[in-house]
Amino acid sequence: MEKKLKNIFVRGPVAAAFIADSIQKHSTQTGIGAHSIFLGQVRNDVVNGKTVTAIDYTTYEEMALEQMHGIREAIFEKYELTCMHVYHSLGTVKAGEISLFVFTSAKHRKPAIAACEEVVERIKKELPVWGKEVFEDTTYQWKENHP
Amino acid sequence: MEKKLKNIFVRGPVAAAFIADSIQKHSTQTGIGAHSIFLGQVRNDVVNGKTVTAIDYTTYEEMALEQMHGIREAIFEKYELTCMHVYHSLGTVKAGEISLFVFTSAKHRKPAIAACEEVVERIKKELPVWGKEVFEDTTYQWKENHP
Amino acid sequence: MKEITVLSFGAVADILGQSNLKLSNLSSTDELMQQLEKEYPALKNIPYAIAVNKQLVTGSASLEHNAIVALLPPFSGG
Amino acid sequence: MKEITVLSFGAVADILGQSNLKLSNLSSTDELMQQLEKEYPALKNIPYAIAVNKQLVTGSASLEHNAIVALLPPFSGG
Repeated sequence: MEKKLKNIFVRGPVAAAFIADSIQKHSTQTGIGAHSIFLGQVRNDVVNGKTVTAIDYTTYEEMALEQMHGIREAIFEKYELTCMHVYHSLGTVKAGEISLFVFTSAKHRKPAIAACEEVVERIKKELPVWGKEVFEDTTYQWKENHP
Repeated sequence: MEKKLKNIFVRGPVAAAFIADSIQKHSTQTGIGAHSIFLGQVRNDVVNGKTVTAIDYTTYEEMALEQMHGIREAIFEKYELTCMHVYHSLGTVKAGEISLFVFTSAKHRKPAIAACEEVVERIKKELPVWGKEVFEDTTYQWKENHP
Repeated sequence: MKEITVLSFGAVADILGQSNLKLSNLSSTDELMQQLEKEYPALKNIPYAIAVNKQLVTGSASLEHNAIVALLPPFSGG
Repeated sequence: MKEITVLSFGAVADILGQSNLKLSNLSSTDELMQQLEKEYPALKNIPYAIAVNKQLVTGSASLEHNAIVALLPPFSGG
């Protein structure tokens, strides 16, 4: 592969301060009228009486970044976007912490909102990423995405 | 009116740090799996050769808060949301600054995303708020919302 | 004597030159509009909706004592 | 000699007990699956997709020397 693929993965949770920085950086792009943001947060689901305390994320990184590259190209083709940023956690993300941050910006609200939703759906469906739901007693189960 | 109406109006722009705080506060609500956020940012549109430098927002506050109360009730009726927050600027918001912050949270992504979009559309259509687009030379025009 | 308050906003307030008017002896929104458009002809050229006591009205609405009538140009929040 | 690399993830890696295998003399993904399912019967009970050189394949695909085969249980990112 010669093409340079943009990384989307970060170690551990996405911090609220990081999100604020990303938003702040766009204040110089005064052609933007609308931002749409999606955040995935780890839930402490209870399964058979045991509570999820964290999700441990792994990926097939080379393939995931290629898939994400294709998604990005298709989204920019389809929507009039100014920019798009995606960050996904790897490793441990505790309940209440954020594991996915999708951020789309456009002149008008409709493309920003529609693109953000489509990117989230495609990430969940197409990126080779796996979440291991870890319980209090250190047992685990593999997460299944809600359709 | 006996009912207590939640205020949504803030003086001046919505700061990125305020958005980060709002996100951070939800980390204790570990039943939340998805947040959807919309941010409206003031554009420096060029109209007949003159550049918009800021929007000055005014409202009919008593009516706007009643309308917003109705929107909130309808949205909670329609979607399985954990919570919803809305902040709209009044007064001067400069190009590049944020004038609208809509934040919905839910167990699953679909209600969070759909509710956020619907709230944004209803705010733009139903809230008695007016934006005065101020140009560099202090002349102005009344903003018209993009459909 | 029947008194009403007229609140105006945005482009309507620009035309009226004020955002808060007290008027007397007007029995309906139609009558109010006729009087205002006579005094401020530019009002005829812009779109606006009318709310009485914070409720949007369509057609003419009768006005009680102390009614608050708001003249609302197209909303442009967000 | 034809060599391939097998990468496994999530529940598949749990069953194989490793995430990176080197195997020789396999000409297709079908042949690979037969060999793996024989050695790790639990594989038959879980769903997974197959990618060859990062491209998802449906049906059987032939394997070149140095092919990278990935065994991918249902994705659960986000």
